[in-house]
Formats: sequence, C-alpha cells, structure tokens
Amino acid sequence: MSEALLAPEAGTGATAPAPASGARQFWRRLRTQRAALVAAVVVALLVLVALAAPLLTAIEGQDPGTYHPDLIDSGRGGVPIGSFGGISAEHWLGVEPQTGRDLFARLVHGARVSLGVAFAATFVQVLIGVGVGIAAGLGNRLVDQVLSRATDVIVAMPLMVLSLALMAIVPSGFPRPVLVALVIGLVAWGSTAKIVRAQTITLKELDYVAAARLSGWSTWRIARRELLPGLAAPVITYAALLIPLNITVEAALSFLGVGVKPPTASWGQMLTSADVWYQAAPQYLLLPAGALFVTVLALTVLGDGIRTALDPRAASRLRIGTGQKREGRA
Amino acid sequence: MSPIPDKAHSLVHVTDLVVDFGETRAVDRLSFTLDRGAALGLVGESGSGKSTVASALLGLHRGTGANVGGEVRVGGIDVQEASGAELRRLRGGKAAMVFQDPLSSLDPYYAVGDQIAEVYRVHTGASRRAARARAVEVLDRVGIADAVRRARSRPHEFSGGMRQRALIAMALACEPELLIADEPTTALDVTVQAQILDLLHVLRAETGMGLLLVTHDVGVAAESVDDVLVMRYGRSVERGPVREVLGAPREAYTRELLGAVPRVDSPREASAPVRGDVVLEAVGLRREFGRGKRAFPAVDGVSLTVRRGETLGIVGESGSGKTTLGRMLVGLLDPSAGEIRHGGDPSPGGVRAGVQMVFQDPVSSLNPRRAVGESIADPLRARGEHDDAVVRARVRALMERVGLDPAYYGRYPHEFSGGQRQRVGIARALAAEPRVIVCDEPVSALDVTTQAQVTALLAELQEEHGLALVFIAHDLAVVRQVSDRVAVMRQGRIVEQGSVDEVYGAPRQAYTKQLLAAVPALDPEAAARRRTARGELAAA
Amino acid sequence: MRQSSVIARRVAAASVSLVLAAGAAACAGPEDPGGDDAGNGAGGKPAKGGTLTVLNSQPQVDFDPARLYTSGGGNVPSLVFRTLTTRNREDGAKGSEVVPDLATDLGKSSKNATVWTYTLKKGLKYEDGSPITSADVKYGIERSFAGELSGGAPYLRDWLIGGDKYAGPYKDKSGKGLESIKTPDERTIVFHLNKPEGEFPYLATQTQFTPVPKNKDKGTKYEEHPVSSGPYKVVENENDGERLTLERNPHWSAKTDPERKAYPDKIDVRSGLNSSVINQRLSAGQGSDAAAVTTDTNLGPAELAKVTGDKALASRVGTGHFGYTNYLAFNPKVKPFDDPKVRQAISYAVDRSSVVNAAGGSSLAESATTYLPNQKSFGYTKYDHFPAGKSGNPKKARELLKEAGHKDGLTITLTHSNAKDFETSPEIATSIQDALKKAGITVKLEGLEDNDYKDKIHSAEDEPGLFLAHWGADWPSGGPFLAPIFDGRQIVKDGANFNTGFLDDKSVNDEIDEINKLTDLDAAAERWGALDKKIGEKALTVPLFHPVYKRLYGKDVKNVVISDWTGVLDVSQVAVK
Amino acid sequence: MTGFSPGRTRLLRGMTGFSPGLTGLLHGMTGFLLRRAAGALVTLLAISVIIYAVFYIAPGDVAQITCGPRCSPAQVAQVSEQLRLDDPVYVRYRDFLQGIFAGRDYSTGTGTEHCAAPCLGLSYQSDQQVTQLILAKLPVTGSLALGAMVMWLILGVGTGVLSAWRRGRVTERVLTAVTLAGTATPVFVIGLLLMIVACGQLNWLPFPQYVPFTDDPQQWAWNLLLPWLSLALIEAAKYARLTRASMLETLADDHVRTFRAYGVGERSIIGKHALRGAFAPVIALSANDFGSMFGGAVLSETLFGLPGMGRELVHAVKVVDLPVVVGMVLVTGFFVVLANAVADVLYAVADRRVVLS
Repeated sequence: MSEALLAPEAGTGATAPAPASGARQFWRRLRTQRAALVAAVVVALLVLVALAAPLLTAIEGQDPGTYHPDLIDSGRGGVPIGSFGGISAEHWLGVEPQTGRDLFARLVHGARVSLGVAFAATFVQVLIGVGVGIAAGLGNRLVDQVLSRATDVIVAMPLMVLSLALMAIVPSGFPRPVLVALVIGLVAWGSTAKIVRAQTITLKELDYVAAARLSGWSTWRIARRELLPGLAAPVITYAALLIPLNITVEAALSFLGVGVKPPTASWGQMLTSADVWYQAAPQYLLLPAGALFVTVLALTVLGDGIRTALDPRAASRLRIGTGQKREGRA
Repeated sequence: MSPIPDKAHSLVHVTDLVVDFGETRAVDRLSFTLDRGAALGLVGESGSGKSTVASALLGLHRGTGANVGGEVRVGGIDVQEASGAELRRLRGGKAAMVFQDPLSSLDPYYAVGDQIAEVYRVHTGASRRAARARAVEVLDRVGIADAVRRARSRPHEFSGGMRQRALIAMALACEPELLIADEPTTALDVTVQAQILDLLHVLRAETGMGLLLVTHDVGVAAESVDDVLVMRYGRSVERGPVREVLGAPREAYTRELLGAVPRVDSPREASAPVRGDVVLEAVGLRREFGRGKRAFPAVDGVSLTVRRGETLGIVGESGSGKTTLGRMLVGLLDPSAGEIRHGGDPSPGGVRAGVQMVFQDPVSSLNPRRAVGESIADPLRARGEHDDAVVRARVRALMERVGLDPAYYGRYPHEFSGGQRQRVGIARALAAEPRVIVCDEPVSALDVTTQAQVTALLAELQEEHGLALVFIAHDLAVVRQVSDRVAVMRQGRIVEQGSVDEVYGAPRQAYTKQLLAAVPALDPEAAARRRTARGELAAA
Repeated sequence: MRQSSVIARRVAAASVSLVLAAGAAACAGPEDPGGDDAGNGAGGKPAKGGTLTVLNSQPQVDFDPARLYTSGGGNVPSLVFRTLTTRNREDGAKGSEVVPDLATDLGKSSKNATVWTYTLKKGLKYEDGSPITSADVKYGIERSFAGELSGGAPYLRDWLIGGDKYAGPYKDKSGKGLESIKTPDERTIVFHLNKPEGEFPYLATQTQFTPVPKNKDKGTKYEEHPVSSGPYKVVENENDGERLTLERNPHWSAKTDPERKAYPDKIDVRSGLNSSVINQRLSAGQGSDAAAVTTDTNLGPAELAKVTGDKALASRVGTGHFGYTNYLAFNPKVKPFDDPKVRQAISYAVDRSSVVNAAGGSSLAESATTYLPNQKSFGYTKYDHFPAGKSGNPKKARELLKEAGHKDGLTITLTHSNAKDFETSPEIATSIQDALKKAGITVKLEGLEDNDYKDKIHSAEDEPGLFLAHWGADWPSGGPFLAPIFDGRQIVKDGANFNTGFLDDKSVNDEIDEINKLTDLDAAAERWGALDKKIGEKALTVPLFHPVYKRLYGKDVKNVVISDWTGVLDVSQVAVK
Repeated sequence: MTGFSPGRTRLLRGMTGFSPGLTGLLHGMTGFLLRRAAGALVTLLAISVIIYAVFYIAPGDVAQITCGPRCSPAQVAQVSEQLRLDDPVYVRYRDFLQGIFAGRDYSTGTGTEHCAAPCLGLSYQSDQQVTQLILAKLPVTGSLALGAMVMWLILGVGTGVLSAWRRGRVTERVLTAVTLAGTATPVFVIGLLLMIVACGQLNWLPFPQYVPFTDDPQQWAWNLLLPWLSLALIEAAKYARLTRASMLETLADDHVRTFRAYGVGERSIIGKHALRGAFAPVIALSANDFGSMFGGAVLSETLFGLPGMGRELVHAVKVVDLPVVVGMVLVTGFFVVLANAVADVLYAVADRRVVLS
C-alpha cells in the first residue's frame, strides 16, 4: 500500500481535511465502498420499517398489544403452540410465549423504540460532548481544567448506577423511552467530549483559525464558523459508531430492569425476557438478537464508510468506539 | 571530481518512461541514461514528475494502481519485468534511495541501528551481530559521532541532520551501485544542507557509486552533480552538463527558472535607509514554553523596531524562535516578558487590526470549507461592515489587486495553486488596512518562479500603502532580496542586526558567516570554492 | 409478607424467576403429586453421609435468628437453629402441622390463651456442648427487639405484654429484660400475652424462638458464627452468607429431634447465582451438582416448557404449594373505587387465564377467586362472588359500570412494581390492562421502581387507587393472612400500613378476636374460612392467582420432602447417599 | 486520538533538538503523576458528592427497607436513629469523609468495633464494613477483568492483524463480521448461550463459580474461562478495528515506504513495523477498559453468579444501601482514573515521542 508514493509532491488533498464543497466528493468517496453502500441501504430499510411499523402490522393484521391465550400451551409455561413458535399466515414470525402476542408486530414496533432511543441518546451525547469539548478546547486554562475534570467525573461514574438512580428519581409519568434515551445521553457523553476537545485543540492551532483571530472575530464566532465545520467529520463518524453501542446499552438497561417497560416493545427488552426461552422457543430469542446484529453490523460498517469518505487520513486518527462506557455491554 | 569511466553499459537506462495516475500523466515519455559513478540531477518545480521518476527506478509504483510504461533498466535489471524477489534484491541492494523527510522516513519505534541492520540482513542474510556491527560502521562512516551508542537511539532523539545521515548510512549499508536522493536536503537548515551535500560528495568520490539527485533547488544540483536534467510537466526540458545548462541555458523555461532563483551574491541596488516613523516596536520580548524543569525560552530578550515603509527581514534556522517572535508581534501569542508598542503606545496585548500576518503554509492558512472571498471578507465584516454589496466590491478589488480573478470569489481553497492561495492570504491581510504585515515564511512553500512573483507583489503593495513588512524566512537569499534591514536570529536571540549590505557584505558574527557560506551557489566552481571555505570554517 | 421483606432486603440484580424465601406452609392440594413422586423418583433408601450442595440465588445475608423473617424456621437456618416448636417435616398436607421441637409439647395455654407455658426437653446442647436453658430462649427473643437486629416478624412486639415499649437487651440496663417472659427454672419458659392468641404455637416456630447464649452474643457480628442448637454448625461463612459450609454438630442428638433427618455429613451452600443458571446446573448435574438442591429457586415458565419435554428431567421435578395469594387491591378512598359497583365490575372483568399465563401458565399458577390460599389449613372455603369465568365477563362488567354511571367506559390507573418478579410486575399489569379493555375500561399503567412502589402501597396517605399486591402466610393459618389486611385496628397512619382497603368493620374485628381465642386450630381454620368469604363480598380485592412452585433437584438427591408449609424442598430431610 | 485521553498527549513530530530519553520521560513523569493524583482526588470527591446528592433525593425509605416492611413506626424510628439517618445530609457526608481519613467506631450492640481508615462506613443492609465488603469483591472482579483483557487482546489484535494483512479480501470481511457479531450481541445472551452449550450440553467447562486464585490457580482459570471468553467476544471487535486502523495508518507512513524501497518483505513490514505502530494505542485502550471493568462487569457478574463489584453495586443501589454505593462507586471510579493515568504512561513508554503534560 503506497498511498504515500501516490501522493503528488505538493501533498495537498490527502492531508487537508475534506472541504464542504466536497459534499459531492463525499458521495463519490462513499459510493466507491460497496460494503458501506449496502450498509446504508440496510440502515435506511430499518429506519423505514421502524417508521412504517403501524402500517406493516396493519398489513399483517395484528398489533403488538393483543393477547392470544389460545395460541400458547398454558400447561407448559405458555410456550407457543405449533412448530417454529407458532408461525402461521396470521402470525408471520410466530407469537410470544406466555402472552401469545404477535412477534412480528413486536419486532417492528421494537425497532421504533430501540432505534429511536439509540438515535436520541446519541444526539444528546453528541450535543453535550461537542459543547463541553469545544469549550474546554478553546477556553482558558481554568475553563479547560474544570470541564476536563467534569468529563473525568462522568467517565469514572458507573453508567448503571447513575441510570438506576436517575430512573428511580424521575416520576413514573415520564415517557420511558425518552427517559432511557436521556439517561444514556446524560451519563455517557464523556468520550465524545474528550475526542472533540482533542480535535478542537488540533484545529485551533491551524493558521486559518489564527487568521480569523487576527481579523478580529470573537471566540464564539470563530468556534462557530471555523471550528464546527472541521469537527463535523470526526463527530459524525464517532456518532455513527455510538448508535449501535447505545442500542446494546438500552438492552443492558432492560436486563437490569430499568429499561423500557412492557407493554412497550424494544429489542433489548425482548432479548432480556427471551434469553431464558432459547431452548423452548428459540425464535423468540433469535429474532431480536438477529435484528440487533444486523443493525449494529450495518451501522458500524456505514460508520466506517462515512469516516473514510469524510477524511481518508483521519480515518484511523479517530479510533473506533473507544471510550464508550463499557458497562453498557459487560 | 571525475566519474569513474565504465562504458560496459550504463547504470540506469530509461527509455520512454510514462507514468499515469488515473487521468493525470505524471511522467511523459522521458528517456535518460546514467553511467556508473556518474551523478545526474533531476531538477524541476513541484508537479514536474521528478520524484515519480525516482520511484519508478525502484519499481515502487507496483501495485499502487499507477500505470507505468516504457522501459527502465537499473544495473541491468529490467524493473518492469523483474520478479518480486529480483525487485527486492534491486531495492537497497543495487540501488538505494534517500528520502526527503528524514524524520518520517525512519520507523519511530525502533533504534536507528536496528533499522539499518534489518535492511542489511534482508540483503546479506548476515547474523544479527554482524548486521549490528555493519550498522555502527556505516553510521560512523556518515560522520555520526559515538556511533556505537547512537545506534541505539530512536530517530526522534536525532537532530534533522543526523537523521538524514542515518538514512544515507542505511543506503550505504549494502554498498549499492546507485544512490537515489529524493530532495535529500529540502527539510534541512541551510548549514545542515551544506554538510549533507558535502557528505554525499565525499561518499561518491570514495565509493564511486552513481547518484541520481532529485531536487527543486537549482543551487543544490549545482553543488553536487555533473549533469542536470530539467523537467517540467513530466517531460524533459533540457539536459546537459551542469556548467552549460546553468551557465548558458538554451531553453526559455530554464532561463526563467534560473532568473527566479534569489542569490546572496547577485548585484543589488543599495537601498537608502528608511526614515519613516516607528509603527511597531518590541522591547525585551521573551517567551517561554513548557512549565517547570522543561521550560525553555523560544524567544529570549528580543528588541526591534519597524518603521513605516521599511522591510525588516528576520533570518534564522529552525528552532531559532523566529516564528514565535512573529506571532508575538501580531499578538497571537502573549510575551512572557517585555512589551510591544504600536506607534509608540504600549499595546494591551491581544490582536490589533493594524498588524496583520501572512502565513507560511498556503494549505492550512485558509479554511478549506469556506469560499476564499469569504475569508478575505472576514476583517471587513469583523470591523462591522454589514452591507454585503460593499464588502463584495471591496473584496473583488482586493483580489484584483493581488492578481486574482475576482470571479473566483466563491471558489474554495483546494481549487487554487499554492501561489494563488498565498495571494488570497495577502488580500485577507490587506483587507484589514494594516500598518504592518508580518510575513512568516510566506514563500518557502512555493516554487522559485512563484516565489519571485509573490515577493514582487509584496514589494509593490508596500510601495502603495507605505506598509511596514516584517519578513521572516530561513532562506538568506530571499530575505536579502526583499529586506532593507536584517536581523539574524539564533536560539531565541538576535545575534546580528543591520542593513542588508552590512550583514551580507561584511558579516561580523561567525554564525552569520557560517550561514552565508552554507548557501549553495549556482555555478559549480563557486560551489567548489565554498566547499573548501566551509571546510576551513569548520576547522577554525 | 415475608416475600417482599426478603425481596426488599436482597433484590438479586436480575433474577428472572420467582424468588421464594425461607419457609411457608399449606396443605396438599388434591392435584399435588409432587413430593411422593419425587421421593420415589430418586429411588433407593436414604442413607447418612455425603455432601449436599445447595444452589441459591439469595445469599444468607441474615444469619442471625433475631433478624430472620421466616415461618417454620426457614430452610438452611433450620439446620442450625432449633426453636420451641417447628413445622412437621413431612410431605404435602401433613407438612403444614406444627409440632414440638425444643419443647416437649406445643405449649400449655391458660387464661383463655393469654398465657403460654413451655418445657424444654432434657439433654439439649449447643455445638460447644454447653446446655440449652430457657433463659437462653428468653434472651434470644429479647435480642429481636434491639434496633440493631431489626427485621423479624411483628407478632412478638404486638402480642407480648410490654413488647411495644421494650427496646432490647442492649438498651435496657435494668437487667430484668422483658418481664412478660418468665423463666421459673432452667427448662420452663412462660409467655404472658396482652390478648388471646390461640395460634401462639405457630409463632413459636420462628427463629426468634432460638436459644442464644448471652455470653456468646456478639451483637450485629453474631450472625458471622451463630451458635448452633441444630444438627449442623457453621464452619465457614464467606462474603456475608454467599458461601456457607455446614458440618455435623456433634452435640446434637437425633433422640431429642425426631423432625430433622440430617442425612448428609456436610452441606455446602453456594448462593448469588443467576436463577436460570441454577436450573441449568441442576438439570446438567455435573459433579457436585448431581447432589444439589435449591431452596429459593423454582422453574420459570421457559424452563418448565423445556423440562416437561424431557422424561428424565420431569421425574426430578417436585411440586410445592405455599400459602400465598396475588391479587388486585383497591383503595376505596380513591375515586372511582369508592363505588363498590366499580370494584365489582373490575372483579368481573379480569381475565384470570391470561393473568395465570403471564405468571407462568397453569402449571405455575392456579387462578384464585378466594383471598385465602386454597389449602385446608387456612380454612379454605370456596367462593366466587363475582364469577368472571376463565377469561372474564366483560358483559356483566359493562352493566355494572353503567349502573355506576360510567356508561361510556372508564379510565383508571393501575400501579405496579418494575421488579421482575412476575407477581406485581409489568407483565401481570399488562395482562390485566388487556383484559379490562374488553369491558371498556382503559387502564393506564403506573410502573414504579420497587422501593418507590413499596413505599407508596404501604403508606396511608399515598396509597394508589388500584395496584397489584400479594400476601404470603407467616404460618399456615387464616390469622396472619386476614388480620393484618382486614383488622381495622391494624390501620397504620404513620408507617407501613397493610390494611390497604382501610376496612374497619366492627363485626370483622370482633370475629377476629373471637377466633384468636380458639386453641383448637381446626375449629379456628373453619371460622377463618367463613370470615374470608364474608369479607370477599366487599370486593376490596380481586384475588388473581396462587403460585405453584416446580422445584428441580439433582439426580442423586433422595428423600425429597416438600411440605405445604414452605412449598420448598426441605433440606433437613434430603439425602444424597 | 484514541478515546483514552486525547489532548493530554502531544506528538513531538518534527520538534528537533528536544527529545526526552526514557530517563527524561520518567523525569517528566513524576510531575505528571503528582498532577494526576491531585486531579484524581478532586474527581473522586466530586463523585462522592454527586452520589450523596442523587441518593438523597432518590425515593425509598431506607430505614423501612432495612428494618423490614412489617416494622412498626417505633421500630423504624429506632433503626433510622441507629443508622444516623436523622442527621442532616451534610453532617452524614462530613462523618463519611472523616471516616475515610480518620476511621471511626461503631456499636455492635454488645460492644464497639473500630473501622480503621480509610473507612467507607457500614452497610445499612448487612452491617458489614464497606471496606471489607469491597476487599472481598475486588479479587473477583479483578480476576474477571484481567483474564478478559488477555483474551480480548489475543482475539482482537489477532483478528486486527489478519484483517489488516488480508485487507479487502474475503478473510477480512468474514473476520469483521464475526467480531461485530460479538459487539452486536449483549453479554447476557452470548454468555448464556455459551454456558448452555459449553457447560450444559457438551460438559466442556464447569458452570462458572469463583475459585480464589490462591486456593487453586488451575480451577480459578478453568472456572473463569467462560466469562472471560464472553467478555472478550464483546470487546474483540473494538480491538480488531483499532489494531487494523492503526496498522493501516502506519502502512501509509513514509517509513514503511522506506523499508519497501529497501527490499524489506511484506511479512516483516506488517508483522514488525505496522504492528508495532498499533502497540501503543492498543495497550492504552486496554488499560482503560480494564479500569472501567471494575464497576462495569455488572451483567456478566450477574449472569455467571460471580460475587464481584458490579453486581454488588447494582444490588446496593436497588436497596438504597448508600454507604455501599458510595464506597463502591468511589473504588470503581478510582480504578477508572488510575487506568487513565496508566494508559497515558503506557502510551508514553510505548511511544517515546509522546510528552506527558
């Protein structure tokens, strides 16, 4: 691999960050990666499914809430009657043990919650992370000290503990998925902040930022006009990798009993109730697990794609998925 | 220095070499030969394809998607046809390459000695111990003191010159017949450059290996090769013995090229001392970096004055603190001690519209995501000019003035050449209607022809607006060309200050002398004389 | 109420199956083959020796007889602690009888059951060989009044004269101790109660009636090594009861203890395990797991579904019952539940079959129409005042709502816990929600974190209008099942209140007093049953189901006894050789 | 920059004439460590305050929970007096701090015990000294984290190298997919399935239970193998990608071009130069993950029934056992902070161009 040799002597382009005019360029670069394209299509489909959940279930003629006691064998712990978890023309993916609720319906509605929560949580993380990161990167030593300390604190706090506590504090009237998203966002922005801070510090050393200062702009204006665009690439990339992580975090919270609550379906919450059914009703576990896998796979591959497309060299400068609180997953 | 005659067959034989990177043709039907022991200089400006040729000699384009045509024979091996194994034997064995940036060209994680040893073992299959010994030997050979110990240090513990020596040592390790040096001194200070060139000279004389020197610096070529091949757009412009080509160029382009090269010895109309009033004054400036034990002063007690309409040149080698000084002058950095006065009154610190800067790197000095017009408009808008029409009109005028097509207002930096970007930078500085512009290495990233144009532009602007310029550069020749007064910096201090004629004509400080002696000359005889002179200076 | 207490004290971070605490009682339902099957299933005559492994999810955090909240003395604790009386260690129905343990008999009552006198057997010794005296029993009981050692059942406090004032031996410097307990001699102990309590022998099975030698008392540290009066002594207690090793107590003699068989030489208790892992290990039966049982984990629905498909495994499943009822509770102070018609409508509307399914299916839960558990010892009297059939009677419900003036439906809030216990948990709540929809009742679910939930439902002020609740028997009788919930004098304003229906009905209160006077437990049981039926008419609760427990045990386990007092496989009877 | 502590490390590329050797590095390090220690202290204090605050407003009547639901108001009052719950929160916090630095005495009813500094107080639930509680759990989580780290390094880095080498080929795609499968599946699913198959059906491994290393090293490892594997499977992808990324970055570096230009074979370039480039970020990241494992292995500890910190912590939160929560969070926080520092030091040692500041 001798990109180094390929690069023309002037060495521009390869080292310069991608220009905004490079939106076209971005698509061109993205299009060259087949894997990323496939992933993009998959993600698009998933989002579509999530959005169209009610429609899809209507087509199937089911809804995620209705019980079908007749479809389960009460004597045997409520295992679905019939082969493959009671798959039938009415119930495309079979029914849920113990309740007989339609699995397809729950799966597609689950997609809504899981994806929704993940996206929202990521949004919050990025929002806080970028804010804190830039402020720390641009601010004077004191500001930096304080914010970096705050970041350390949030990073050093076990996610689960805070989540459990916060979930308990917030009145139960509060819509659960929103709460879950908020909590994840509020306790896991540390890594984003750190990355943004680092990136800001690198960027602000660049001559064009110095030039902007010389022309007399305020720090705020400089942050907005000169830095934010430069941060876009790493942040978008990192966000693309946070989303799948957040999906699994949502699952973990459900496992600990502080996630999304029934009757709302979420993949994580399905997984947690399904894990004991692996033998008696395998598809009950395999469906959400499979869905989760495909999503995470697609999002991660897409994330890589975006990263390479946005900034080939920075690709590896921005390490993947690091820093995210691991509790989510262990 | 006469090449060892060996007419058996030439060492390098290139016929109709064509290299395409996708659509762009980097090298276009180039042919040349290099006899054993001879030295050929490939001279050209950026984009002329000279480095691509160098890589082609070692077949480094293989598997990169580059499209190579024509025939390349090195030491009898047909590089195009050679098998992987053959090629590996050629690389480093028959022909070794020395790269431009000595730091990035060595593996930061391994000891220099080990890296040389590794190469040696690949080619000789020698034992570890033997390879180490060889490494020390060659390191010693290229003049690295205490080679045994230094062989154990990592590249970042070496100075730039030592690294380049280490690279050369690596090249020598397997006693190649051909040494390919790709811009071997571009990243080095002028004194170090001289040392390296001398080293190459000596080595050639001793080992009798052939040398292919790729460089953009005509002077460097003049110093060290017998023949030159001037390239442009991947084609050969002119080829011949150094003396003829540089002495009496036949091609227009060659003449243009030579004309643009600034010299330290060319005749120069004595500039009358400028008597404008002082617009910028620095008193006892000091700036430290790092805290506690690691603190070191980058600038240490510098005082200077800049008068209206004059150009103050500041020369110094890397690490001399000239950039730090520049940033303090414009207020991007606050001094740890001392103060800056604008037109007499002490400045509260921080930036001042009256003092602007032109940066070294045309790539990083413009926001890649904003139209150049917008960048130029910044100072205007920042000053509170909200009427868009007014702003645009003013920006267009400025662009026109610096020689840019106003139609490019909406274009993005990556669509411009280095020289054009620098013009944008200048326009942006002008927009603030400054009294002083500090230019930090404004032309060092540019090709000589472009350099000349940009320096000329600066001179004109100075005339028009009675600007005061602070011109910071490492290139003594350029500084001499543009400055009225010169300050020579070393280790954060100004060692010598005075009018150009004083400093260049009759340098008082040994360091200044050393610098001047190191500047490569265009004519080979002069070069030879200087080489001996340098020897004496070093001896003294 | 022991369940929730234990759950509160030790919520396993993610236990997916019901967690049953130590001990309980009941009488064999006719459909209960569990024990006998199991007994023979393992085959062969039980013999002494070997090591029994106990795989539990809840660690024995409290191993201090004063702090334990058990009935019948618990499982592992009852291997170490002997009490005045204890549960009959027999399978099924007979297991719900109370029998003498340290005492020679069930106690002699006088002054119409306000004074109870017990005599200790001869030759009783602690693990160190020193004799057990009646004073030690008294001291053991007194300790349980100390704030440091809180956690036990409330009865001693409520029944013993001066119990409500007494603050335990550590605070009380008089040296006389609790004067309502007299020990005229080494072997005699007399209890003076403030009101008739015919069921005192049942109470005497609780670990608070374990002798504690005063000179060995280390206060809160006592639980690290409680002095054994039973067949086994503690030789290891790691990580706060997570790993216990019990070995034979040489000074225990089977002669004085006909109840505990104590076959294994060693008992190795490993707790803190995930429930599905416990069942996995029991079914796989690797190495020591072959001789393993669990005292707090039963088969969840998923596991049951798998086990029933496997003959070999199915033969290793014992069935247990335990006096326990899950129900919907109304707070008649909150509209619209102040209107009996609304309460009745909801009673008609519930779909018990789907509730049962949510709770694990018909093998793990029996739908309930009575508040009292369906066991003879409770005086079970069948009734179904608001017949909802298998899957609810929405039609009737709508009618009642119309009469109550809610012709176009009704929207109510159902409060439940977020704990994953499949009793008060979201799964059950949603099944109710689904059923009431058919009756035109829209149910909004209010899921609270477990602590919050418990605070609320037991607080006189914040008690929600409709919520999921359950009640477990402190001993197999109607008393502890009905009194705390329906006795008007037990309404607590400034603390944990359990009379969630705020029923204060003189006739009910009087009947409770009357029954308490009876020392003939069978006669008492009958009247409890009648009382339950009577209270049922008030529709203050909607009984949902009584849980059934399927207990898997290792393949080398013999002499499986699951009494209906505890519904748990009795570790004191198990043999592994 | 890697996620571990961007910004705190600075590359000295091109800054000539200024290069700390190992001695210089260590020299600079003392100051760095001191600054870090100070920072850590502040961080931990902040954490403890936050936890106190959060739990102060969290619902759940501690006294009632501790006393048991059937306790009479009188008894509850007794307990809450016993647990000093009646004192204002700041007083309790003060006592807590005092305990840490001076230790404190407490009554067992029959006598008084001393809880030596650093005393994190007593558990409401079990009357145990939190310090001892933690000391009992620490080795478990420690073992878990350590083994898992080794595993994910083997799995992750191995995969990373292979996919960097076979980049663009089928091998890489497969490897990527496999490792991602790990990331995509929650540990409680992977772990359970592994346990069913490996322990339940194939009897390859024992059902995990913690055997102290000191008792029987072999059993210790044998029992923890499964948890290690499950955790490693989840982390592997991250490391594979990190390794691959930094290897590709290095492969694009000039010095790799140098060695190619000197006829050095691809194998040695990948295995020696490129891999060495991935070294620093990988160990640094590992140190971080290792640190956060201490509070973070909740799920696996719960699933495998390992009596570790994470599980204890979550339990303590559920029963509002404030002293335990604060104690545990502080300790886990301490490990994270420590790991961060270690990560930077390791990074600096691995890559001498880095200056700690």
